[in-house]
Amino acid sequence: MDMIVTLLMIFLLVTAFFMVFTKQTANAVIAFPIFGSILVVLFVIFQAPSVAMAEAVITAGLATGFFVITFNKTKDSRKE
Amino acid sequence: MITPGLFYLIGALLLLLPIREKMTYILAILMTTAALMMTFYLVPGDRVQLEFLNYTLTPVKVDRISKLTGLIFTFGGLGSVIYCFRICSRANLRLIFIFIGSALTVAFSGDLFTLYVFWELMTISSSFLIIMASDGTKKTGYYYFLIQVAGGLSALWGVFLQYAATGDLALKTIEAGIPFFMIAVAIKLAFVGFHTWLPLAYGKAPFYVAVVLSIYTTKVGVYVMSRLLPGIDILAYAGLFSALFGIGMALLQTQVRRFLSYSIIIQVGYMIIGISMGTVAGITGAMFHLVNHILYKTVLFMAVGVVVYTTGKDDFENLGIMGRKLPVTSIATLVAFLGIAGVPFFNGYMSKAIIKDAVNEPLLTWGLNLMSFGTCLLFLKFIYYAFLKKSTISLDKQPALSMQVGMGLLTVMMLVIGIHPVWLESVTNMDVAIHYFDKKHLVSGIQPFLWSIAIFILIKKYVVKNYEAPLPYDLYRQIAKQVVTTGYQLSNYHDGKLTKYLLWTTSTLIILLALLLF
Amino acid sequence: MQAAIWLIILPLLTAFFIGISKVFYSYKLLFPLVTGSAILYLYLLISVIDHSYPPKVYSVGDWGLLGINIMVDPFSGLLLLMIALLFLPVIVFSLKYITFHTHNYFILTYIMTAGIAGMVLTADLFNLYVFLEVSSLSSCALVALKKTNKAIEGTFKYLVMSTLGSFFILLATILTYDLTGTLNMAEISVAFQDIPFQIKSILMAFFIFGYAIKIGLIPLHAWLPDSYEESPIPYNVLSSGLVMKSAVYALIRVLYILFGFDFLDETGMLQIGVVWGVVTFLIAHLLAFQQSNVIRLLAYSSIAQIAYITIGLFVGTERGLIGGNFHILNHAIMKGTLFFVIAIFHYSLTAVDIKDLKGLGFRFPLLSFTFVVASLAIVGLPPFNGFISKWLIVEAALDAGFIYAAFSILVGTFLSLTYYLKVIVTLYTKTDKTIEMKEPGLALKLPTIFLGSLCIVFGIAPSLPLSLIDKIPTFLLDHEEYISILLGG
Amino acid sequence: MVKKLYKLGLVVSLGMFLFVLFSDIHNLDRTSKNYLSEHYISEGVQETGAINLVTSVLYDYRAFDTLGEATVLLTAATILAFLVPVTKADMLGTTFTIIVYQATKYLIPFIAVLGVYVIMFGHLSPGGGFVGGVVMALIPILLSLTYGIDFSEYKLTPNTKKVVEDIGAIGFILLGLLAVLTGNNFLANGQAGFPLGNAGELISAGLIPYLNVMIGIKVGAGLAIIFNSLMKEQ
Amino acid sequence: MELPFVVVTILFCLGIYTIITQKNLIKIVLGFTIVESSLILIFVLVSYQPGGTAPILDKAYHLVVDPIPQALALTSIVIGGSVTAVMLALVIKIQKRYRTLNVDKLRKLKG
Repeated sequence: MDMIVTLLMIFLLVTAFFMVFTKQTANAVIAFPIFGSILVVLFVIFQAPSVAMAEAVITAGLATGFFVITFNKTKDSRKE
Repeated sequence: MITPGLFYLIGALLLLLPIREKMTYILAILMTTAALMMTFYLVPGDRVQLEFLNYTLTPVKVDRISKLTGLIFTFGGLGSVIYCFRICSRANLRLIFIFIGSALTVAFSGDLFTLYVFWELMTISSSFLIIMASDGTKKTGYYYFLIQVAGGLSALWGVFLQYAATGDLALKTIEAGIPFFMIAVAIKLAFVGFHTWLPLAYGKAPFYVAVVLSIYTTKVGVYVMSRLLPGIDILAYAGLFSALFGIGMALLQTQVRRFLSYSIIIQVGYMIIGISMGTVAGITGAMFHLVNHILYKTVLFMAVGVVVYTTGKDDFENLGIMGRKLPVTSIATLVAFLGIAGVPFFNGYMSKAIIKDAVNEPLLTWGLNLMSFGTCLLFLKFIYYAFLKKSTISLDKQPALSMQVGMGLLTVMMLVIGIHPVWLESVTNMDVAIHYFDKKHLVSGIQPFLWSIAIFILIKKYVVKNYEAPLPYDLYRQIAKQVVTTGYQLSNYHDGKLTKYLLWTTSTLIILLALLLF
Repeated sequence: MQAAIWLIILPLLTAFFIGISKVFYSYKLLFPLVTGSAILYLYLLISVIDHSYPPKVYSVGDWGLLGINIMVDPFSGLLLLMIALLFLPVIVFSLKYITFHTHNYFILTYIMTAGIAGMVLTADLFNLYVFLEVSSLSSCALVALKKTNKAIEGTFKYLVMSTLGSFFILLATILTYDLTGTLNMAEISVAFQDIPFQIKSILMAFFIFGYAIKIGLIPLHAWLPDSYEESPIPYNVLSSGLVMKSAVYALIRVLYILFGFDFLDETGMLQIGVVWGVVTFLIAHLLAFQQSNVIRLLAYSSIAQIAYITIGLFVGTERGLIGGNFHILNHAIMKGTLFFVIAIFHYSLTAVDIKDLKGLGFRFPLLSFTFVVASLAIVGLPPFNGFISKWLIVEAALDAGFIYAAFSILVGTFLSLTYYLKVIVTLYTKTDKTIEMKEPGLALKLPTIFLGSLCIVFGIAPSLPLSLIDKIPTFLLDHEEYISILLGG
Repeated sequence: MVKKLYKLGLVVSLGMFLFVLFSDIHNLDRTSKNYLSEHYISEGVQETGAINLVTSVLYDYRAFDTLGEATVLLTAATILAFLVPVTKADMLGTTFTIIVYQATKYLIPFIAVLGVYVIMFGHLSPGGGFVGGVVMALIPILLSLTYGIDFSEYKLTPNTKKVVEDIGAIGFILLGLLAVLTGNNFLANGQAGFPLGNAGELISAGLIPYLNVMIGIKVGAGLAIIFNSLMKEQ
Repeated sequence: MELPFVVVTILFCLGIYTIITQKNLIKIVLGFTIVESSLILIFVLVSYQPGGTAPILDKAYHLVVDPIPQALALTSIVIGGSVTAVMLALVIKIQKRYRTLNVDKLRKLKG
């Protein structure tokens, strides 16, 4: 049981650091749902199903949608 | 038993009503005379207690000195209101009424809280009088308001220290926070280091404002000094130095109202010396000098006001009109000149004699003589320009009757005090055990006058020459510039960068955590 | 004591009904709905303030200590009094003043008021965080109402800073729950007795940091002038009058009830708070002098006045609390009048810079007189209410031994006079250009004159509000009294 | 470069403080103080009738928080509604193959069923008002993504969404006020005599399912407004 | 039980670091979501007791996880979600008006 938790935690950290320190924001926006879904899995392991569902739907689901829309709408100032 | 100041304040409120022009004159005169009668019937010793903010305040406390000041304030108020209520606009009249009302309430206040509140109210109304006058006086009004509030705040700090030390707010000689009260009084008295606002304010403000202000601003400072800081010896020497400084500066002035404001500083020097003797005689002498000074200084300001009103400018050359065209004003100016010069049988002599009598150190007596010699010299210059020098200034318009009536009132009172000084003592039953007209006083009164006439004839061309006034190096403007530049640098840090703001926030968080943990 | 819960529900219901009326009847229904609920709200506020003296507890959902409790005590009574004084004038004012997005403006104002009422009444830590979030998000929305470039930028900065603050408050709330197992303030402070010193001081630091951002003490104040500059001015009245004050209220509630006065003394937080306040208002006054835009000037002056309040409240003696609370009330009234007058000038001739105000003194004599009265009051000159509360704060600071704080408050009074006088002088300089202006209607003038007259009334007769304020320290300084009522309730 | 190091230093020291705090809390000897959660666990089902304790806390013990939180969502929806100009602007504007259009057409009823299930069974299984509402919001979002905003706007006009959202919020408060009518405090469920039914069945736990439905409607409409206005943002 | 709290601290500090240092607006909002997720992770860690079961009492249980922080976590997720939505809408508006995503170019409000 602990093995999975440590693995997921490390994976979580790796995704977070990748999201923050990549050059293009495209990679960051793509890495965001991965970050969200790892969190969902973690919450399920920690016996919090309703929090996991809410997290899955709102943060991993809708927030990613918002990020994608923002990223799409701010095309023409992405080079600098 | 209400303070006469209340009459003036109610008068100010009544003036808010939209009544016709005629009614305002009647109302003004009614209010002022009622206040005069009220002070006349005040019995020393009665007081009014009031609960406010869990302190017991005594807004009204009458004793001999405050009755004397109250009398002269109301009498001066009557004269000045009659002098200027036809000239000034209704808003200014309201402000004048608030100003005089709060000055009177300060005179009769029994505790430090009311004293401070109405001291600030005086500052507010007087500075708005200056600000609202015209576009030219905006900067002076701004400068005047700031310096006066600075004085008020140091008085407030003194009040706090006094309350912390003694636990009650009653008005008695101060134990704690003496330096702060000194600064406050010095600013109000236009002491030598803090005098920059006096010539500026009286020079630029319209003439009727200068008349009203000259009666009350510095005199309230003298009254408060006599109440709170009597008997501090070194102040006597400081007063002497400030008077001599006043003489020097007055000589250099070209504008008559600045000349008169510097002469106020000289006369205030007399009162400071009187008060800081600490003896009863000294204080009564100073108070009497206050009364006389109000009388002749206001008459001089009124005379200059008439000159400005009739010829539009108040340079020394314009004074020439007084001799030929304005009979009433010239008589009043002559009486006032003889009063200020301390010539016997005129009102100045009486109070100067008391002060000379009260002073015991040799240096101070020598100083007093020098001061009266200086004032006589200065005012000889004034009289020379007014009467002896021929001038070709024409008369634009006749002075209003009300101006002359106000001046006449005060001149009559001067003559009465000059001829019969004992009458003044009996009114406020403050008996001073000196008989005025014995040989010693007569000689000490007349001697500086004669000397000044002789010297004046000798060095006429130095005194009469028009020096251009030296560029006043103003310490306060330098300090203000420093403060503004620091403010400017600070505001440059806010250049809108969000990352900079967030950096500030996180550093405060870390500092806060560190402070709390270690 | 049903009225207490209605104070929070009524504004929410009105906001939602306005939302619906926007779609169907659009303009016909707005006016009666808004004014009707504002008057009803005023009536409710008065009835709750009346019996706020023996503090009452109202548990939401009849759950006693298991659920959320609402408590009305003199301190929240004071805040409710301020809501009562400011809310109706603002509504009456903005009915005439707001011409763009009127429906959204009223929806958001009502939600913000509900948030503030919720923060003031609740006795539950997480509920305090939720209502804090409600009021700051809706005030962010109100800042962005004009959708100009500056408004958008101001909103973004405001939202970033206030969310950062909220994160730290949320972090502290979670850890308090983890330590004590409950969220009811009374039980938490009982359980806090045996928590080690180090943990409690870190939690206190997070709480103080979170609320300090919302209050705007110096290094954390940068968002405040930006968010005031382009927002609708009646909102500024509510924001500087209520939003900042509810943050101060929440900070004092958390510090004095949860951590208790002696813990504050022990960690030396009182000294830090006073020093922080002194630094804040000195710098804020210096910055305010530099401003050319009147609204930014008033924003910086708000920061300085809130610093006076923090000094009053952090001095820790009973008189200090009374002075601080009285200054909370006074500042809301004075700043409200100033913003109303500027709003009228802005409404008539879009004048916002100081030099645009030239010559208005003669065109609007009564309004400029109110402006002068309010600015002299806020500077702290005697005949007005600002002086009384400053007197109490300085005296309390002196008694408690903070000599430097008391002296610097007087220096601050002098500095604040410099820039307020600058505005007054420009107001009364004559200018030749004719000012074309729309004469402001009664709906605009009445609230201004009402608040202006309050400045004078509270100055001359301070015993009116002080009778309510004197009862506050008993429930703050020794929090046992507050806890016994909350637990007993 | 110095600035970056300074910022790093700040964050690292913040991390140190947090770590000290967490380790202190961790090895603080935990005398089992949280009687509140013991009470919820032991009597929760009897008092509120809901199996899912999180929903019972959310919709009964601390229903006031949910009201506050629903207002936050409504404020966010209002902000986004008025930030968006009136002009229409379709986002992707890409035309998909026929498979996508047909798939969405057939998918929508299943999403609707899932959403209703999650809302209605809120007090029995994990999920509830919020999660079900978001699932319901997926339908208009899916439509505007595939068929474009004008079609989804045509189907569900912004005004109806606004009205539905407000009705949801008002419904929540009115349900709370039901208890006040019977003389109890606001949002009282068990105490106000609402039939709790026996736990585990669909129609049980008094007010909670209806509160769930109201929140579901509100969150669904709110997030639909948010998503569409973000797409129309210009 | 030490690792999760360490991870939470790292995530929290990483989020704060991104908010402070990043120039790109979207990255800043990303930082906010990271901080918010770490807070929710703390909620769940506080509620978790080793060996406890989920707070759905449909079957026999001997130790149940603490339901209150989970309820609060749910509320915080929704609040965090709506605040992120508002921030992103503002980011789009800023990009349209200022033609840039760089935070340092937002300099209209000064002094």
